Amino acid sequence: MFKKILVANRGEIARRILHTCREMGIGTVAVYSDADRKAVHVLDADEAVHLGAADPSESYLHIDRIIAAAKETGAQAVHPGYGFLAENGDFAERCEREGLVFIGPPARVIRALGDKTVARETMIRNGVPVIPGMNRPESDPDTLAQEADLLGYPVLIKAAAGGGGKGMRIVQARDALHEACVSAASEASAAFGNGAIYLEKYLARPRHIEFQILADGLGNMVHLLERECSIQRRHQKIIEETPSPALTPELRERMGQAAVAAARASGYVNAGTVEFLLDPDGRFYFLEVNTRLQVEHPITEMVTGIDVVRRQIEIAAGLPLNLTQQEIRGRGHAIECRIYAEDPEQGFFPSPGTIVFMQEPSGPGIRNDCGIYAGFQVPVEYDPILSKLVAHGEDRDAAIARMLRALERYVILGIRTAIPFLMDVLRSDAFRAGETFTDFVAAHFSDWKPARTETDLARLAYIADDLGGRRETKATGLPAGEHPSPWQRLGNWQR
Amino acid sequence: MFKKILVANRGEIARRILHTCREMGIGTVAVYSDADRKAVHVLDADEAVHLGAADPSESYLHIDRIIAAAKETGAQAVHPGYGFLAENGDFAERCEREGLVFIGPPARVIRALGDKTVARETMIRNGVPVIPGMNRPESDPDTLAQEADLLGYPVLIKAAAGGGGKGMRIVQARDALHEACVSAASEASAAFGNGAIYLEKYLARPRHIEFQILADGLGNMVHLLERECSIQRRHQKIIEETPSPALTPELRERMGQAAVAAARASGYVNAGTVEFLLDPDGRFYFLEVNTRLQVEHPITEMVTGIDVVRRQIEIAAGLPLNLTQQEIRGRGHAIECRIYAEDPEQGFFPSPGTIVFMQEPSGPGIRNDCGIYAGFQVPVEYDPILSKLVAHGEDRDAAIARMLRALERYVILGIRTAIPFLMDVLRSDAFRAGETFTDFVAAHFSDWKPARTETDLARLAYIADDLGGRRETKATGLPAGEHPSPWQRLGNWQR
Amino acid sequence: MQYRFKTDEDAAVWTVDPEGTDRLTVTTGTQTLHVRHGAVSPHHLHLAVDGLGVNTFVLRGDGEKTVVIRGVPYPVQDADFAERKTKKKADRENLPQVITPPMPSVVVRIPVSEGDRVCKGQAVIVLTAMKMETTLTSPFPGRVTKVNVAAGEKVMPGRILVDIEKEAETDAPDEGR
Amino acid sequence: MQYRFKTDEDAAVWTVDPEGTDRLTVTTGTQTLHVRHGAVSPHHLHLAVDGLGVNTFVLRGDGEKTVVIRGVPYPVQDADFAERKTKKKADRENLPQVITPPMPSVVVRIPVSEGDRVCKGQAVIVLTAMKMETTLTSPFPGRVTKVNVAAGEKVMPGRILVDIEKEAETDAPDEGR
Repeated sequence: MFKKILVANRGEIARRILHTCREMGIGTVAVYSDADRKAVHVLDADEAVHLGAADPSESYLHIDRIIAAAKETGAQAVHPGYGFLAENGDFAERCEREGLVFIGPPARVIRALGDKTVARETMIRNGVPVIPGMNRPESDPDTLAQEADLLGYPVLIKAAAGGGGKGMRIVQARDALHEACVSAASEASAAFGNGAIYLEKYLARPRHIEFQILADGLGNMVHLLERECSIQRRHQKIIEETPSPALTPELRERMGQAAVAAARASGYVNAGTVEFLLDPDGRFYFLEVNTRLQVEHPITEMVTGIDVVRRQIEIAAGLPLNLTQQEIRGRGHAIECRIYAEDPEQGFFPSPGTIVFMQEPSGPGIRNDCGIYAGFQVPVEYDPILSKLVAHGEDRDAAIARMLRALERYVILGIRTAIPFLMDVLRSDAFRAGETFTDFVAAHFSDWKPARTETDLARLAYIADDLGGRRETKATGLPAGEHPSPWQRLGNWQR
Repeated sequence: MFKKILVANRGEIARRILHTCREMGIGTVAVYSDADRKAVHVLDADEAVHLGAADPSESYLHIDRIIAAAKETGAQAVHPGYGFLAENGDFAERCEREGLVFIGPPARVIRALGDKTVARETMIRNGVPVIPGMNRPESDPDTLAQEADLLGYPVLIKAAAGGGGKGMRIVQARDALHEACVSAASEASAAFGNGAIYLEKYLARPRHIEFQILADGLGNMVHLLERECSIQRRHQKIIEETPSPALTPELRERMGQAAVAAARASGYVNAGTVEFLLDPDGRFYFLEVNTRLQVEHPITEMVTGIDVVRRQIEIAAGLPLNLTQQEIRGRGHAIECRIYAEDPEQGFFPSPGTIVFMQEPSGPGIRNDCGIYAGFQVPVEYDPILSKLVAHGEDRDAAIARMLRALERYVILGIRTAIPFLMDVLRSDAFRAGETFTDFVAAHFSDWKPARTETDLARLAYIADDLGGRRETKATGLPAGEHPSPWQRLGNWQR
Repeated sequence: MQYRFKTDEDAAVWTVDPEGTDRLTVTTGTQTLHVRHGAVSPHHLHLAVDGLGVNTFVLRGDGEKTVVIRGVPYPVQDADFAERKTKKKADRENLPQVITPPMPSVVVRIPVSEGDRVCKGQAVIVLTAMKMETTLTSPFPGRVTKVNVAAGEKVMPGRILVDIEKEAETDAPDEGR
Repeated sequence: MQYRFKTDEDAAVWTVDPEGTDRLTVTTGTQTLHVRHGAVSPHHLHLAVDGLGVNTFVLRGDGEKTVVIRGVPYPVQDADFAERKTKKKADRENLPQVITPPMPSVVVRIPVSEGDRVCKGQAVIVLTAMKMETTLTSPFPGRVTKVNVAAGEKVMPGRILVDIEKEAETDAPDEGR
């Protein structure tokens, strides 16, 4: 087993990986940028190496500096987390070349699955159902128009190098196709330095269903059941659950086999996720493989009892996967809510700033993978994920009830989060009925505002706080209003 | 289902019960004493009724006031938690008479199992193995001496109305018997108002193994596997785990059947625990039935995935137990550490006071049922339990590693806790080898002190804190030293 | 004592009678509320209103507090203060509008230079926060007299990033009057 | 600057050179340590000592701090202060010993009354804390001149619960000399 691992990431996911390393008796190295000198991953690691300026290109994306940090500290392996360099084939290759174990699949697998049209072709060859569409990029307008006619409108334009919804367009009719292709290619080119696009049949109201895969390099491969991630805003997941309310045991069996087939087809090693779209008629289509630890892996851990990060490390260290598909059984129901720094009343616009106060929920069936603390300044440079709240219950209703109670008790003052929005989603009839499709937020929650039914209580709190404030002023000689705590003044960047 | 439940308890267990009530959509009523005006259970409940002075006899043991609080608020049922009135047959009967549902077994069951000699007789009649000994109390010295000869020394003197180690004496040889009987009877008389004693064979180095029982009033009964609770100090459990490292599947099967037989013999309804002693040769003996929710129930919940409190409420509401023994499977390993306000370097002497700062551990596989918060004054009147930290892992080693990491991150300033002691126990070879007998602490940890190997780091922290303190003084005009926080001055009783 | 709270239309006037350090009686005009209150921590107040308990979490601002109750944030404003502030805000909106970020951000690009003429609606600065980009535009036709920031700089709301001198609207008639 | 820390035998003298607000160099006599330090919250300091990170939690007392590191509390005392304190403590121990609780407690019973004669070791007050009872006894033979508390009262360390006037030890020779 490794003696020391460098975690090339930040915040909640770095902390989560550090926890498992420590439990395995493995030494840990964190890396950090100027903005993260007091971030949780720096506090939790045995050693921490400063990379550079806050901008990701100067820190968490700077391959040379991360490699140097690993060599300097004697780390034997690198865990990339998700985002940043996690699906960067060059980084994986560089690690391999420098004698560092990259905790993830080999560079060639990352690359093969990173190109969407290549991945589609591989799946078709191996009998995995894909969305009807093109298997290579195309730029000729006439060819594109012919393909669209064959598929039937609506069609979806996608970028071959795509991700995050960039270069994606839904086209409803032939006369809009040309303009949309030009615009999508231009956006893809700006985002990925690669303007290649292709067409797929557009599926209306699908569900997003994915399977967690574990594979060692010795031919052992299992899936750890599905996750449904249909509740999204800005093409980004915010609520995930397992099991999916849409899967029958028979469909789960078939999709699980397809997921394993997809992973086998690409020669997959380590943990990965095979994503599908499921249409209302129960047909499913391969979407892509995420060649990394997924944000939402905790719900799988709670339902299967398996520590995915521990397995990743064991596989990377060459240990065989001592799990059979028959041993893997889901128990109960788990839901994850992503807690982002964002304002759900302002189109989910990011809300960086200083955490003035925080109260974390805890108790039976609650897990909170948390990357912040009171006093921490949430940097403006990185993804706005603050924490992931996970609730596990005996069944879906119990898990929903538990999550609602936990959200109600989760208090973060100083920045906005989507907690009130998440509560309304979980309380909605559509969610409770399991009618979770990727258009869920648009269909049920466009222009959402919270129902503010407790204004009177809020005013009473205002008054009671005033009275308490005066009492405190007398006692301490401090001015009324926000209490200055020393650690609120320690940072370099204040609101 | 009930619309409203009164929780007749305080601290962590009241909070834990309130959580499940809220998840079930049931309204909640807390009760509190003068010392608990700002206790967590008051903060967590929908309503809170003041009972009286801090002394338990004026508050949490005052049956009339608790019944009045239930009637006044319209509660339909009462959950007694553990301790206080949980095993008081009169209270259960009074609830029944006043039209309140007592969430626990019927009064007659509580009473029958509360008398140890009656319980022993019941078990013998029903084929449950008991420790060799007497089945009725005795006061005649000659009869006692004859019984002791029959059993063979060492023998154990026990109080018929016993509990908490009171009236208990180990006698190694005949010449010490008479004196010990007199003294035990006198102690039992003072403690329980009942000086009846009897003799049992004394078992050397047993393990404490107990089985969680669930029974509805309709004849359905299951056990939720075992818990091993051998690690004790002052006859009180501090570390519990499941599964027991000593049980083979075959022994588990036999003991589980005996536990269910014991519960059936007493006509048991609701959740209860059948306690056994297991000797080094694999023979087990009935000890007693705890007719209530057990402190250590969370490890059972983590390993079986079943919410014991939810089941208690459902059973009390007359719902059938829709569980079969075959469905109940343990997964992974769970350990609980009780966090008491006590000083392990001073013979575990209680350490009440104000919590100045607290950092709770969280993350994968960690549950903390916590009854305190920063700023709370731990009252001197009640049991010193502050919280229960539970770790779940794929196997025993993983659970131990996870617990150690969590204990290391669990910081409570202002009072002493046994955290450093618990860490040393978990790290010890004997514990890791599963050599957990009830004499564990005496055998391995008498006169324990922590190895203080990081004095230099502590001094550096002293210096760094001084320097920071000076920096803060300049900025705020506050004196150096302890930062006055307004809420530290809100209490009525300061150190 | 009296409180005037800002409402959507006007102000709600509440009469408050404190009793000791932990009790209040409040008359809102439509009802009378009996409140027990206690500070659990500097931001956490527990209230019991006519016997029903609730936890509230208070963030203090300038004449405004945000109170979080059961997960939902409520802005509560003192009406007198709010009036002054609204006036100030209105002033700002009527007077030369300024180029300032809506939230803490980082400057990505500044597509104009000092001396440039700009039209109304022309992009003058591109900001990013947490991987989302937003573009600030000129509120009127004018001339860039000063660029106060550089690409890569962190900027806070209120800071004026670019000074623009208003010029006669020759390109298009001003429809705002 | 210099620090003198109390040790079991004497004092450890450390020389401290602060650099800026977040760095220290410390010479302990046997080694030189390079430390980066930062306050995460008022009680939580993160240190990096020669590159190795550690979280420390500090509770400030009077001339003493308790520092918790990896779950273990370390009392750290300023030697000068400790000397003064020890002297005071020694004074107190030599002078009339007092009946005071070892920890916050509640008085259960007071088996003596004002005017009673008591022997050395005789129980004068029974206290309870968190369901554990403890008995305080008279440190010498004497007469109870005043009982300062009543049963049921909460008492703190330092408070003198019962005043006892020392009397000649007629019952037994004083073996303490």
